[in-house]
Amino acid sequence: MNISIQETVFFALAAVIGLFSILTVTTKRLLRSATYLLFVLFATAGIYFQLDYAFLGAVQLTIYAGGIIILYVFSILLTNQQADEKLERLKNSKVLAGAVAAVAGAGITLFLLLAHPFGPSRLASGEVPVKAVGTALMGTSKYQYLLPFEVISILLLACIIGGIMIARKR
Amino acid sequence: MEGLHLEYYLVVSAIMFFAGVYGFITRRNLLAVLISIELILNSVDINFALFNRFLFPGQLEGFFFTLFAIGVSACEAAVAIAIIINIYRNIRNIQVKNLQQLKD
Amino acid sequence: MDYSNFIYLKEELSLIAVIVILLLYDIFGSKKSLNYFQPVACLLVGVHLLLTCCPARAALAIFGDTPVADQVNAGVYPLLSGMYNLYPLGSIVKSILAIGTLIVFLQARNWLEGERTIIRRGEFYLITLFTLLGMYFMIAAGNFLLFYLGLELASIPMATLVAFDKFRDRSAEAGAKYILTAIFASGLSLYGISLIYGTTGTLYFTDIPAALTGSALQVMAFVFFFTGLAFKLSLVPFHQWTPDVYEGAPTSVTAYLSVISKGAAAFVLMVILGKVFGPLVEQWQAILFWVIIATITVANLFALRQQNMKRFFAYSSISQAGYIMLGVISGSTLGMASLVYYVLVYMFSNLAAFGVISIIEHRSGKETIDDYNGLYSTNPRLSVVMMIALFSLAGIPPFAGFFSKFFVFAAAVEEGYYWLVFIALLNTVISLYYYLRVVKSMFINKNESAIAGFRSDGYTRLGLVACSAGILLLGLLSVVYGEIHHYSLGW
Amino acid sequence: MEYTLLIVLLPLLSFLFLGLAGKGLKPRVAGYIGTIVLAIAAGLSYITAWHYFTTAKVDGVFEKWTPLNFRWLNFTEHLHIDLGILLDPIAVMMLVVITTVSLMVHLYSLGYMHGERGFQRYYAFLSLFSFSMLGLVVATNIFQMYIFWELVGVSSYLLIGFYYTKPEAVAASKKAFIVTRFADLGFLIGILLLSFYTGTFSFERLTSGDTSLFAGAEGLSFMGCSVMSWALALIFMGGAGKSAMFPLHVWLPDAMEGPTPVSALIHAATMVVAGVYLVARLFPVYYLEAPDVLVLIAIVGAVTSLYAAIVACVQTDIKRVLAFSTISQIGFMMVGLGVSGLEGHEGLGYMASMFHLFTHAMFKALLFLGAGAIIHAVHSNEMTRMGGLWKHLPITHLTFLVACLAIAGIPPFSGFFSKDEILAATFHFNPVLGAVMSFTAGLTAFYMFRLYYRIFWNKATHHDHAPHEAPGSMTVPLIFLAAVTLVAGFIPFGKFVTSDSADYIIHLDWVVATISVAIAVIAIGLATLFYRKESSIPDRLATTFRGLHAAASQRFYLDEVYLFITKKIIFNGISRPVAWFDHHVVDGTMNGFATLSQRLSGSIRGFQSGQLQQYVMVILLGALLITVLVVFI
Amino acid sequence: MNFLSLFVLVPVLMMGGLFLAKTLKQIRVVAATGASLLLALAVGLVFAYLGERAAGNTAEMLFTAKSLWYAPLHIYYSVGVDGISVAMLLLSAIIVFTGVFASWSMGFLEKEFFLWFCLLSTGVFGFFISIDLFTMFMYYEIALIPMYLLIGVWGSGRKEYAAMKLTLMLMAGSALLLLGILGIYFLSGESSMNLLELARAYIPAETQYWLFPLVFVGFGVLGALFPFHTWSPDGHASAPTAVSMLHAGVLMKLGGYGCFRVAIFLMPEAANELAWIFIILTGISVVYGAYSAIVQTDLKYINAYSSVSHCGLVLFAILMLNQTAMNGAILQMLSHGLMTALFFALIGMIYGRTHTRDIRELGGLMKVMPFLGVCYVIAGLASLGLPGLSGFVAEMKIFVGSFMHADTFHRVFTLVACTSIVITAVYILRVVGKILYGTVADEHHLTLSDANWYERTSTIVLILAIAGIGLAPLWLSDMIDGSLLPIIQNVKL
Repeated sequence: MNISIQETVFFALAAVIGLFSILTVTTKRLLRSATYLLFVLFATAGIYFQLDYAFLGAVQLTIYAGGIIILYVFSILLTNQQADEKLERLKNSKVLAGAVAAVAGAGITLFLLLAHPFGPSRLASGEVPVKAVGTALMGTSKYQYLLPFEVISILLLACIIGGIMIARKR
Repeated sequence: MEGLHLEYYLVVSAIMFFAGVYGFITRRNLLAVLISIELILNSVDINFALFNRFLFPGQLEGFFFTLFAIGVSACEAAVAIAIIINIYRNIRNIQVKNLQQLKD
Repeated sequence: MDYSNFIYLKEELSLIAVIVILLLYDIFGSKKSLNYFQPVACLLVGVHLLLTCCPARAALAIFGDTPVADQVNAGVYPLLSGMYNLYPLGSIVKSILAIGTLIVFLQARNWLEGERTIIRRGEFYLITLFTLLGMYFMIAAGNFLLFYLGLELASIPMATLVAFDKFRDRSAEAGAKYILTAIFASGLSLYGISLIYGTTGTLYFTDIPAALTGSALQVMAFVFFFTGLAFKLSLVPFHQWTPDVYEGAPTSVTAYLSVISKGAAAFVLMVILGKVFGPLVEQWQAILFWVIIATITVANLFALRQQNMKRFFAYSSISQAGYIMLGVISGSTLGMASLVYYVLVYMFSNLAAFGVISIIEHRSGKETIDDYNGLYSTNPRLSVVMMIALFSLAGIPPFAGFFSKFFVFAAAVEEGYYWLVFIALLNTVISLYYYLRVVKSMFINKNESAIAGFRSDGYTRLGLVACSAGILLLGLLSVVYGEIHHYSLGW
Repeated sequence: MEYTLLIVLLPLLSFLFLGLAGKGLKPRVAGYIGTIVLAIAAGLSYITAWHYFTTAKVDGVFEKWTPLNFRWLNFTEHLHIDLGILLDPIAVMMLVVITTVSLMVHLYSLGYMHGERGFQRYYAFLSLFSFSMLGLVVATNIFQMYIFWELVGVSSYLLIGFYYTKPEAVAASKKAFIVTRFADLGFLIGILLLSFYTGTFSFERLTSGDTSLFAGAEGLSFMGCSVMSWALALIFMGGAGKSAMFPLHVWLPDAMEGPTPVSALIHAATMVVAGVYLVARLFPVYYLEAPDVLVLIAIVGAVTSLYAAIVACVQTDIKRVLAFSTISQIGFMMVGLGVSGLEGHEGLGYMASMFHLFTHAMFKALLFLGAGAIIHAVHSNEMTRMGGLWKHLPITHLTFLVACLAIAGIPPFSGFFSKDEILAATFHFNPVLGAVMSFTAGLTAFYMFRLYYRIFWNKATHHDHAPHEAPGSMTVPLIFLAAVTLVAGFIPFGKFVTSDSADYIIHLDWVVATISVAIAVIAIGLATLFYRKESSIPDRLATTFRGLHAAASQRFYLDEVYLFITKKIIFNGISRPVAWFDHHVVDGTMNGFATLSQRLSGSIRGFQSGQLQQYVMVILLGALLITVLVVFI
Repeated sequence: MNFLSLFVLVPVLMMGGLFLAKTLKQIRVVAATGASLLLALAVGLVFAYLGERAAGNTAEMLFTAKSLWYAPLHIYYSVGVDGISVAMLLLSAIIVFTGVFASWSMGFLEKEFFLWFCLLSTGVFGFFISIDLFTMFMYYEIALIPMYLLIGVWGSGRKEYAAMKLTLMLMAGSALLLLGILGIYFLSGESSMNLLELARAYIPAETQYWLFPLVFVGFGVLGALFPFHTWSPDGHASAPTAVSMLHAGVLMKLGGYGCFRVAIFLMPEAANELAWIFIILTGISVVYGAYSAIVQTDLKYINAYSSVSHCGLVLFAILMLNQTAMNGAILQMLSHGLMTALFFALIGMIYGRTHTRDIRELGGLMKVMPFLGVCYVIAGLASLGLPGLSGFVAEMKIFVGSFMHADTFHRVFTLVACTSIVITAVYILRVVGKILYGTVADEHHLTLSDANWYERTSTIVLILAIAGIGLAPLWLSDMIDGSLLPIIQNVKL
């Protein structure tokens, strides 16, 4: 049994993701839930790093961990007078139904995923150069993403306008 | 990374996905529901990156999809939180059970 | 870097221009000048429409006799290396959606000029146009990424529209329900897309079919992906958000949601099913078969006992989606033409109905079917508009709905779906029952305290007249269908 | 001979004119118009008769003339309804009978119906009837006959119901129509069968003796009888309905609710003999194709005539007595036809039957018109309200007596000759049947004289106003008909109307004649004994034969049977359940669908719970379910 | 512009005129003018048609015209008439004409009433001039839907229930029909919606076996085919006079005509093979309707069930698949149309005066309103098949024709159907006896007036038509016969 460093890292990340994913959705305290989510996101970033997608990992850290989680924490604090209010106890039936649905879904998905003969792994290590990322975002030929880039900027604009419209007091 | 198969990662992402699903279905607080959704989206992001890296490293399609998806999920979170906060302002409560005026 | 291709994105570009102008106007316009926001918005959308105008042949004249024009005429012309598809039917659908949006804008006045919403007036038009732009991209997408972004652009801002009356609990609740369900559905859909990517190695529409083997995982991926669009189309069992959201949302938004959003999704679904999932045709036809039956039947059963008009129309629109799917399932040229035509007709009919509901809701605050009792005695014209809309929805000649129904049925029958059409036809009888219920309350039921008569404003009337004209003429003037059919692609 | 068309057409024109413009006319004028038109028609008939009987005989056989025949409606190339005029001895005879009696009735009604509401309508209907009846007798084909048959039925319906405010009259008219309609159903089916196998409606072709026509039906049988027997029996059923044969006679006594002249015209002299005429018309077909049906006809005729005679003995309404007498006499005619052969002397029954038809029309019309005069005088139909009228109504009395003697078969009155021939033919055919008929003849004499005595003699009833003789318009027809009755017996009928259209020399069968006269005289004697003066014998007899008497006065409960069939079986037994079925089962099923949908709709209501998370779960499960179904199935 | 298209155009123009009309008088003028114009057109068409035929034109359809409408599905707007459609058009025109007069004084919402009425007429006329399956179907549905409002708004009694039931059942029928039409279009391999072209095409027999029932039942629902007739009694009973007239008089004929023109004409093999099933059903209709009518107490119900019986006879005869019976069926359509219209008109007039249709509350009306009484008797006599009136001709053709069928089965059912004439007599005379004769049931009725001029107009026109057919049926029957030939030839294969 020869476990490489990569494997150790992976299993550590997998354990963190698995554990905290479940804790995120089961903990009774909302703020903890957000914190656990943060751990999951960190671990996800870790996976990206492990896959040599450092740029992706960085984005994950900044946008998710840095941006979204803060947003969550603020809104949790904003909406709860007692910041750490316990979540209401659930009816067992509800939990059971959710669990069954989730487990069934996971079961089916995993069954199909694992049964599927994915082609041979063509894993090649090597960092994705940021320049290539930049070029791809500004290009119009195949596998270049200028148009989506523009579209997501419009999407962001729209969401900003919409979000402000809803969130502002008037 | 020879010892690590694609499937390992896929299992992780699937667990994350369905943990999110479970959370979505069972959580009582809208924000908690939203947090669960982040898990779902995140697991999808992992999937894209994985497939790209393991199976189709030639092009960066999955990579970019992940990139854009992260942006989109930020948008979604922002708008959803805005709406939730609006609800909070209206009824001082963001429990899911309060969203049952409309039914039948 | 060759950006010349962008010139052909005329629909999107002109719409963006409209958005930008309106945005600037909204930001910098004086308070007084903002009173003209609606006319300006309508005008701009109108100009946009004219510029990109629907009769594809005329539009093609813009291209002159360039190679692009020829290729577009011949079918699909991929731009930006396949990221974006230019094809005449897509342009037609975009124009149809723009027409619908214009009508929604015309009808929105009553509601928007109200005290509480007037300050957010600009946002309504802007966000609506954003979502419209999202649909444009969905329609034109040649790549799942662009498609996904278009889908999100069409649905996330939509949530803010649903929650537009943000101080009204129901609107807020509807908004929350909408966005959460939408995100969940898009999450599922995204998971599906990821698996498609994982099993085919590409996100470009043109490349996928070759790699589709029909393996179990691909089927699951397809189903998950399908869920996202089915959610937008509100097909059973992905429909449950629909009545709640339709009821809660402001009526104009409901109208927009039920028609434009749905129409775009239906068309895109057909395009993707045909273009991308062609090799899985047996699977998706089997899926659609049962989904259609479930959709039409369940929606009709629910619609039977609705009291609230908007909720009622929500169920009605669910079942209409089922009929639209008949065009999809056929997967033929006829089916696609019929689908687009159906969407067009359905748009006019539903917008007419919602226009009436909207104005009545605004003037009297009443929105249950019983409130409509005796409407004809006080507001004959509105009642008549409502009636022809209902008849059109029910598929009664000489209104356009008859023709559109006939064509989708024909499309399905052509492919041998006799039982499916049979069940759908039986369901039309049920649907006729509930449509007639409304007609009955307006024309037959007596009411001492009927909604008082009123005159609606010019814009609303213009909107209603346009809808009525559409309902009356679309069927009789075969040129519309002919044109659509001419550009319809079959697989 | 085209002018014969006028005979038929004139009454029609008169009907249309009176029907449309009658309201504007003075009643008297309307009456005159009707009468004059009929007079012209009668005149034309006499001319026709004279013309026909003098010129139509070729080689000792009367030819059939068809002065007019045009196609009215096509069925197939070969099968079509024609309208036309067929003249042969019986048709011509009928023309004469009908126009004569009708003219008399028209004339008579001028007085009898004077001052009645709807006088114009009355004449219009009379004209309609005359038209229909004339059209019937000159029919060239069986379908034309059916057409006019129906029209006759309707005219009868209208005339019986003339006093439409009287519930009895309305009920009677309805009953008459429906019973005959039921019989006509048989007639129609008979026609369908007959035409199906022969491919023609034409009388000329059917009666030409050409058996190849019936080849199609050869060997086909149903329930032991040949198809042709069925067809002809069904056609006879139609005739039996119209001619009030047992058991389809029930409508006729009730039909007396109509005005008395109408009874004279329709329910005594003309329409009711249409059945006899029908059988006579098709006689060769019956004789050649279905002799068994002829036996049936004879038996039905005998039963009817016996039955009616018995019932007539106990009726107290004078018109009812006459009605049953009519039924009985038509029975005689039927028997005559049933026992007849086709050729030469075999055809005695046929000839006699036609002869009896002729004479009976005259004296029965006379009886009815006389009865009308009596009713006119005492304003009642009941014998109990009469008695001793001979001195008040001398002319009526005498003419009535003549008619009674005629019907009783006393020579030299006309009835004697005709009835005697029938009896002779019957005895020749079957002595038992002959005996029955002779007994019936005796009964006839008995009840007729019972009637006669109770009206004119017996105990006089007190009247507020002394009854007085009817006006001239009424007495002239009486006298005329009495005169005809007196002399008609001496008409050499065999020269004109026979089964084979050849001459038939009448030989009086002295044995039969003597017996029948003797029976008649005895019967009259008994009647004289019982009823000449007030006597207790009838009452004692009635108590002795209580059961029989009661049954007879209730007409052997046949009306009750009919009531049972219509009310209990058809109305309550079929129609109500059918209506119930329609309402609860058929309609209920349709409503059930609606209820079911509503229920279903209600039961799935909870599904739309308003819970966001449930919606999402459904989405997820939906997607999973679809996946599982598609992937694993 | 084709001459025939005027039949559709005139009602449409009438609708325009009505839309502009302001006063009641103008509305009436428009309605009456339009209806008269239609009647004149129809009469003109009869002469034109006979003239063409006399001139030796042997085309299957005359006055044809077609223009492409929906190319992808080969849908043409194509019109043309043969003797049968001419007859039906004449019938429709008469009924529309009389219907206008029968609804002369609706009392409220006249404009709307006539608008719907005209829409209904458009559908009816359009149906009869069409020889394209699609347009035929379209007109068929156009004719159905106005019924809902006409009954719902202007009706009486359980009008809402009745209107809904009627509409839904008929629409369910038309749903089957639509499927059948699409099946015919796609499976004939002809790529045509044109009836004549489809008739020449060969639809595979096994396909016919399931298409035929769809189409036949689809149209049969409107033709009151047992057990799909239950919309008819309630519908007729609740409808206003003119609507009952038009519905029973013309609309139900659409069913018969459709069965005949589409089901039998296009699918002869299935017609031959499957006729027996429907013969049983229609045979039941005939007798069942008649028996049901006996116990009804509402005048309109009686006539509605009578219509079930008579219309059953129409379908029955059509299924006999021989010329005589089919000819009878067409004549029966005409005859039933006219006399039912007359009945409903009269019932409407009686109801308008006495405010009851319950025969137990009526009596002696002959004395009070002799004109209506006489007309009612005539209608009744026509209904029970009195010679000289139209019913007789039709029924005799049917019975003789049906009886000529070679199969014993058919003949036996013919006899069963024949019995209906007796039952008909029973219920007709029952009604006549109860309501017209006898003493006046309600002394208030004594003061009631007889028919006024417009009522007289409509009844007299109808009676003239009934008597006209009854007295001189030959030309009509010949006109129909000529057009039946192609159909018969198709059926005989």
